[in-house]
Amino acid sequence: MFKKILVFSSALLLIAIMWGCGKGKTSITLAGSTAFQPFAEKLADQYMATNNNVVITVQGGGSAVGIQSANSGAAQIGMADLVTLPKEAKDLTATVVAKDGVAIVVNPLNKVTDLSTDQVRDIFNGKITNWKEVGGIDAPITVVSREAGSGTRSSFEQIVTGINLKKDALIQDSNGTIRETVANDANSIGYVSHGLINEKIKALKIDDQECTVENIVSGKYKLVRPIFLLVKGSLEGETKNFIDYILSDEGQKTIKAEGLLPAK
Amino acid sequence: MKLIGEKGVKRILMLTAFSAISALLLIALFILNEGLPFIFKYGVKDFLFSSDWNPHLGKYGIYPMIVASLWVTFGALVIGAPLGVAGAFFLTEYVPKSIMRIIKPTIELLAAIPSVVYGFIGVMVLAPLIRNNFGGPGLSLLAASIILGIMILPTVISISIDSIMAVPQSYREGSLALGATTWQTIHMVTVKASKSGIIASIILGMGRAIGETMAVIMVAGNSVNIPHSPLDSVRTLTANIALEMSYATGLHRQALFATGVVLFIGIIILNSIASVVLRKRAVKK
Amino acid sequence: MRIHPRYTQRGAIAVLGGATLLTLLILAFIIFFILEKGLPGISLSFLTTNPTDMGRAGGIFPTLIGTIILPLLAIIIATPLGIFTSVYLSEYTKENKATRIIRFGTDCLAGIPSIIFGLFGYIFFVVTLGFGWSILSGGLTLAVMILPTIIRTSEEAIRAVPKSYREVSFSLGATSWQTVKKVILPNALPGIVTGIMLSIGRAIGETAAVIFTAGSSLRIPSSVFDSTRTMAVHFYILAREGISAENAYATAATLIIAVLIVNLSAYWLMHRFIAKRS
Amino acid sequence: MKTKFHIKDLDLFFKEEKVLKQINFEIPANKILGIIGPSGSGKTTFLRALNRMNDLEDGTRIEGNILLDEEDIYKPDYDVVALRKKVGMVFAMPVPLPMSIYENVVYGVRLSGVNDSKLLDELVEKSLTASYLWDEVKDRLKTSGMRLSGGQQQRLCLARVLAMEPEVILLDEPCSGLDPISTAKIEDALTVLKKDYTIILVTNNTKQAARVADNTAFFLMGELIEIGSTGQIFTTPNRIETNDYITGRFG
Repeated sequence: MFKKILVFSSALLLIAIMWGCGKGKTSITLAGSTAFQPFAEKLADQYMATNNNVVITVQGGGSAVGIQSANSGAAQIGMADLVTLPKEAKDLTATVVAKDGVAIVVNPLNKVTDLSTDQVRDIFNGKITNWKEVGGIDAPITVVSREAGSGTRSSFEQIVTGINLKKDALIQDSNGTIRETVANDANSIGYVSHGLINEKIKALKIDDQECTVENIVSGKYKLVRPIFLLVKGSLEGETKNFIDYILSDEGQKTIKAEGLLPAK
Repeated sequence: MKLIGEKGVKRILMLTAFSAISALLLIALFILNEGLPFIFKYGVKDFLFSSDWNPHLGKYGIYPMIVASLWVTFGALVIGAPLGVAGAFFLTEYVPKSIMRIIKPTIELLAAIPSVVYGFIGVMVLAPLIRNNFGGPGLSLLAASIILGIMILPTVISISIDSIMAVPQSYREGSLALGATTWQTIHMVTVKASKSGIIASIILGMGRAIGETMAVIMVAGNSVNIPHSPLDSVRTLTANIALEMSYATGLHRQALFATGVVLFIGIIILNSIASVVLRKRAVKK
Repeated sequence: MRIHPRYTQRGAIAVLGGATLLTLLILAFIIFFILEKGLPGISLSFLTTNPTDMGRAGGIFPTLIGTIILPLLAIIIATPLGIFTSVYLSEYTKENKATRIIRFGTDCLAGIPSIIFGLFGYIFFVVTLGFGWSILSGGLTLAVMILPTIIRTSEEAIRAVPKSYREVSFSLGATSWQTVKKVILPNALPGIVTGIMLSIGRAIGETAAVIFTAGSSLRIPSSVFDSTRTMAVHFYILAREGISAENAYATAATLIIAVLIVNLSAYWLMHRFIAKRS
Repeated sequence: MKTKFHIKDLDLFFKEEKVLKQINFEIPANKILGIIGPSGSGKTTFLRALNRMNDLEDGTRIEGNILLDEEDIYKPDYDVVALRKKVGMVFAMPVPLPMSIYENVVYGVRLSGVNDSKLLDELVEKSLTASYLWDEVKDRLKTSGMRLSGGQQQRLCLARVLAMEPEVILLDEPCSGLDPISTAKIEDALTVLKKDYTIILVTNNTKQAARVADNTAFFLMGELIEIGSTGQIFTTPNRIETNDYITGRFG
């Protein structure tokens, strides 16, 4: 019995290792930002449909992994949604391929529909703690923020300025979980990628500007963050071709259709 | 196996044991190597006992997270261990074997549900329940303890069931024959005979509770706060590592690994306490 | 004060039964929750087609492959290692400081968060050994991650085999290995299988360690050096980036149905094996 | 008469405690030696020293020699596995392994690499017949050995030893848990078997020793008090302790 299992498993292992080996195609690996990963996958599929000599693989892992793996060569292209790149990225050529609007969101049951930048700052700093102070019902405000270092949070803090997040703010580490948290708590406020707004959450007008694609493109809506692709050394070969494709009209159209904003 | 001979078998077994253990050792070294230098550079006292965690200002104090980790683990064990062990005894001693054979794999199924799924259930069901009934933000120490308590159930139940089943039937018969009720048999005979396995199940469950990240991140709220009530939002050591690792570079990243070192040492201390306490109680009995 | 045994018996049944009922209710709720949200999204085409449109549409075929192949590789590596280690520790060495330290160390490693295993795997297998994000890196990382559970449960199971069986076997002229093979392992089988099932569960449900090592490519892998995405990772990405809750839960529901089938059939096989032996 | 075992100056320690003290005697072949003595007198420990089962207990150590056919079984490169095949053992509690009756009987033989099913079949019948069990189980050899009654289980354990065709059979209080009928069957089997085997029987039941043993040894507190023919020990013991024990005054 045990001998059989042993033989069986070693055979399986062998087959697994033998099973296919490389096919002489150029291979590009992207890794990093989980926020951009699905978009990169879609772009890669489109690109491969017309360029069948290239195989593009997309991995997640977060922006830090994007920078590390572009540096170590584990990936040819790193993806990062940071506002300012850290010094680890100094040898990398950075290209902004898309932008993302950051929407400040509340529960749909909330009466409040717009806030000023100052009010947002005071709420996140803990100076305003009740919705009635900004025209809502008498209920304590639950602040939900992203984790330290996150691209969305950095851009939020950079644009609202003067943020010193209050200690008991809830922290979530992805767009999806922030959306769930806000959707399930009538008194909460948070911020997410504007592409994620749906019927479960309500985006607020900030300084009377609505978070719409038009307003973001025209520059009226200020909460915007860039998405970088990072390449070690200079852009060349298939890597350059792929990034060029993303920046082309067709690529940018896909980005816009899926809820991000074009780079230019 | 005849070809290899008894000595050869022993050597092969020793080799596998050695390689398994060195793989585990490698992990331990990896964590220490990445994290220890930071702790000494930043200062042990500041790192462990300061409450100020503000990576972009270069402040790395993890005291609130140490407190939170202890509370969350404790809470998970208080919820999960009694439920699990009681369930294991009930299923083995009172429920027909044929039914248990279906229940057990189903319980083990729960070990395979991704922790993210538990996290979403926590956010969507448990947190509103807590918020509406007890107040607070909902995402809290209590929510994390409950979710973790549930997550360790499969480990505790399954391994306990096995060790209870391994108690020879003759022990039970001996006790029952002396006029003991099933319950008296359980707490005077079966518990004692299956203790080592039950302890192992709780320790492995505790390991899972301490080590769990994704679900905790989603339901604990993650504010860097020393909790004053079970309804406060907290951040555990594991949550801290996984929460910020995806954007962390440089010193920040090292600080997260240093958090891992503290966690590792914490686990060693908790396990030592557990084994000492349990051994002492065993001797008394 | 002494309470009559009849009442303690009733009390015990009430408390133990209540605890069991509560446990089962919680478990049933979780399964129901996932199935209720996920079942409507499952169809034959969902299982057999590739995801399209970032996972918002299409199926989960590549993640089915990944979910099978990755935990399988991990189990194939970790099971013999784990069982042999526990056999060595319990049958071939005397109980001493070294075995106690090893047991203690294994217990401690069971508590290390999976993200650390993931980062270790990333630096060691993906970058240093140059395996890249691949099934191989992921399988090895998961194997190391589940090793403590397998070692510990196997050891418990082996220790629970009555000492008299060993004595009888030795007295009949068996060598240590023959005793292990013919008497100890078959009798420890149920416990060992529990450990393996829990480990398979952990490997299937793992996300952090998998994303860092096996990656999350959506293409069907053609060798162990290719990256793959498991259903758990797929759920993780769909749900956390808020792409498609519907497909996320359909994935989770598929996952638990698949695991249920695996668990039940593994136990069925095990009981058949035991029944055949005795 | 041929000597099977020769025990010379045997001391046995468990950790720091001296369990057996200066044992010296010879065990003749093809006879039944009964070993009697109160609980804790070291008789089981002595028995387990003869096939080195004590090796399995941590902290056991011996001084002196035990010679089997004039060869020291404790010399460093001695093949313990071969020793245990030559010196079979039946334990106090019947322990059938959790497998079929058939597999229980052939367990030891299979370990030696015998797999010819015809040979095994013959062996099973022969061994079970010799242990007076064949008629009771011949129709259900494939059922679990654990389903047998206690007395049947113990005879199965005896058959299991016989199947290996050892030279010596050690029995450690084999009838302690059995009814008189099963006991009688085992005793009958033993008297027949001594033609071919050297049998050493540890028993708490002095009457059993008187019934079946050719020679009887009396152990007390780790020492061999007296050894002689069964008739002599039970009628005219030389030592007062022996007399007290067999007449039931202590122990």
